[in-house]
Amino acid sequence: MGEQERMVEAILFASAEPVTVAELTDRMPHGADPAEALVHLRKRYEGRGVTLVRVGDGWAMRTAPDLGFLMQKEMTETRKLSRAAIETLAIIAYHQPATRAEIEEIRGVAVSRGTVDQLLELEWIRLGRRRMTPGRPVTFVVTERFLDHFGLESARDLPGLKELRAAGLLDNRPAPGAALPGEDEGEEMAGQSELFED
Amino acid sequence: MGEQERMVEAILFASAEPVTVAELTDRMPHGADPAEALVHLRKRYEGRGVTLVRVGDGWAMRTAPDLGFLMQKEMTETRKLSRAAIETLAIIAYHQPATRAEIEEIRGVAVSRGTVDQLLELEWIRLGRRRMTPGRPVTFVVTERFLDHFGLESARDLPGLKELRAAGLLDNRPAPGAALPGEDEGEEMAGQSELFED
Amino acid sequence: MADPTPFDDQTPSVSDRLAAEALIIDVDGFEGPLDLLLMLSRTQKVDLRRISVLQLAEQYLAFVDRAKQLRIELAADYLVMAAWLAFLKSRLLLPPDPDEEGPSGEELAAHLAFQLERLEAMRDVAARLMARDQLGRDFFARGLTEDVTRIRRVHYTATLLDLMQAYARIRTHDEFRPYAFDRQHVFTMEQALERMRGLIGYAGGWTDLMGYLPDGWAHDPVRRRSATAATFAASLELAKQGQIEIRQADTFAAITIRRKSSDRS
Repeated sequence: MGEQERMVEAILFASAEPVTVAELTDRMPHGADPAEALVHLRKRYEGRGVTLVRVGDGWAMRTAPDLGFLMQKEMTETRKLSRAAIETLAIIAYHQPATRAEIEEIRGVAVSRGTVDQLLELEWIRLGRRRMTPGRPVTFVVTERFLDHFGLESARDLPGLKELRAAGLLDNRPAPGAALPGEDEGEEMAGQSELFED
Repeated sequence: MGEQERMVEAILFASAEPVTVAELTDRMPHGADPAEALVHLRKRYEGRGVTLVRVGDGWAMRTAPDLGFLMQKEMTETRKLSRAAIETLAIIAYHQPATRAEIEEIRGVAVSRGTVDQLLELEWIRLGRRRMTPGRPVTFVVTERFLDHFGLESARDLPGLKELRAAGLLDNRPAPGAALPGEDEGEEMAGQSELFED
Repeated sequence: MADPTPFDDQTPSVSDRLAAEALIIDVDGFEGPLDLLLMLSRTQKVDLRRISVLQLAEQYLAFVDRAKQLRIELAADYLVMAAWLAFLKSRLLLPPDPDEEGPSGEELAAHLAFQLERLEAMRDVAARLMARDQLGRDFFARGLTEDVTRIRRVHYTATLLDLMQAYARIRTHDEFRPYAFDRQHVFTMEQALERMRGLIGYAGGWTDLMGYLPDGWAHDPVRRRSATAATFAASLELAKQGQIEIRQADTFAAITIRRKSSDRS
């Protein structure tokens, strides 16, 4: 086993959070190539009790999911998410960046502040860039912690994403008549929320 | 890799504390033999970035001792020397050996203990001989390290006032009507000190 | 809820009625009108793309009617949706009016079907997401983490130029700056204060302020102006500090000062 592979192994092993290649390079001696070591290491841990997984830009060691039953003791009690929170999370993940108005349009109901706060608190979502439309609404995007929690390499790996996209269900389809050609998005959103909110 | 070895690996990885064989037996499916799995696992991790070690009655995974340096992150911060420090240093360099009272007289303000300590710590100044005057005050002189840092062969190489002026560093108000061309330097200097030192 | 009054033109079976009541009791469980519509659409048991929006609108309106009969208060947004669906229904039933602007009933219906399909799709993927293996439930991170110790080292720097500039600054006893204006004929208030503090003790009674001008500053008009201003400003400062008293008999008369007697301070 190469020295660099040992180093990467030790660093990833010691950390509960994913570590990026840049961070690895930073911590390893000058001239090290953690990317290559990661490839070897990943192979080495295939099929083991602990595996090397990719999370967004980072890498992390995680126990194999099929052994979860052994970990009663380590299980962390997670607050049960409300249906509203789960749906809001899914909408943000699949439509990101998503504004509150977009979430409300899809669910057909107002999003309560608590729901968004809960997701922010879990650090599963965070604020993205503001949308360049009138009112410059904030957008929400999912975080690396979200990816880590659900064992996703990237948001592109969300289950069913491709099918949804192919079916046009991720399109931002304006309500007919709500937006006349040339009208901007902000007004369009307003038109839609009129429909379902009062 | 045996199923039992995988299980032991996952449990030890996820556990915050060393785990005893009895505990492993408890947590693993009925009839498992963790002791044997531990032997295999220990061998597998030999020479790796992580090792299986015995801690008291239990077993734990630890990063290899020789890789401890990876768990430290050295951060070097480059900071400019404070104005007080650089001025104090300049006075010592130009007037050495200089007592604290002399430094204060030239700067016109008290020299804080921290400033002198910082310069001593940097090893840019050191204590010289005591001045043979009442109170026998200590004096400060610049060090080899100081000369090294500033690329000087000796403190005598420091540019004099004349050169500072030539370099535009002592750009002192050619007062309209005051300094007539041809006035001799000595007088001019005297004039200056009258004007600017009080 | 006692009378088995028929709510539609046909008498519902007992099971229908129970189902309807269950639906109504459940109203709190709905996440808004769109959610309710989605639930109602399931009874049609068809692909959402082929759903009959007209039929759905009727189901929804019937639901709202039943809720009214059972005196269940519906949130306003359910009523807004009912009004909109009634409008949609009329558009779908009546032949299109060529003069009327705006989207056709079909377009509106298609969009509603799209919204329902999208909501269902999001429900579906949300469920799939939650069914995934989750960190801390199915797979786990390292239990005993080793923190990275951060060793902070501060490296101080200064260049020879810094050193020389610092020295030049001190030698000129002022902030080193490439540009400096002439201050040769300026007597500062600080200088005046210094001077007056020293002299005020010796002056007994009222003394002319002009007597405090420093030697050599009383004749040259430029110097005199600066020194006078500084001395006057300094006297105000001293008066403010309660050390002296100032007096001027008349406009443009001489200003006189004297030390404030200590028993009054």
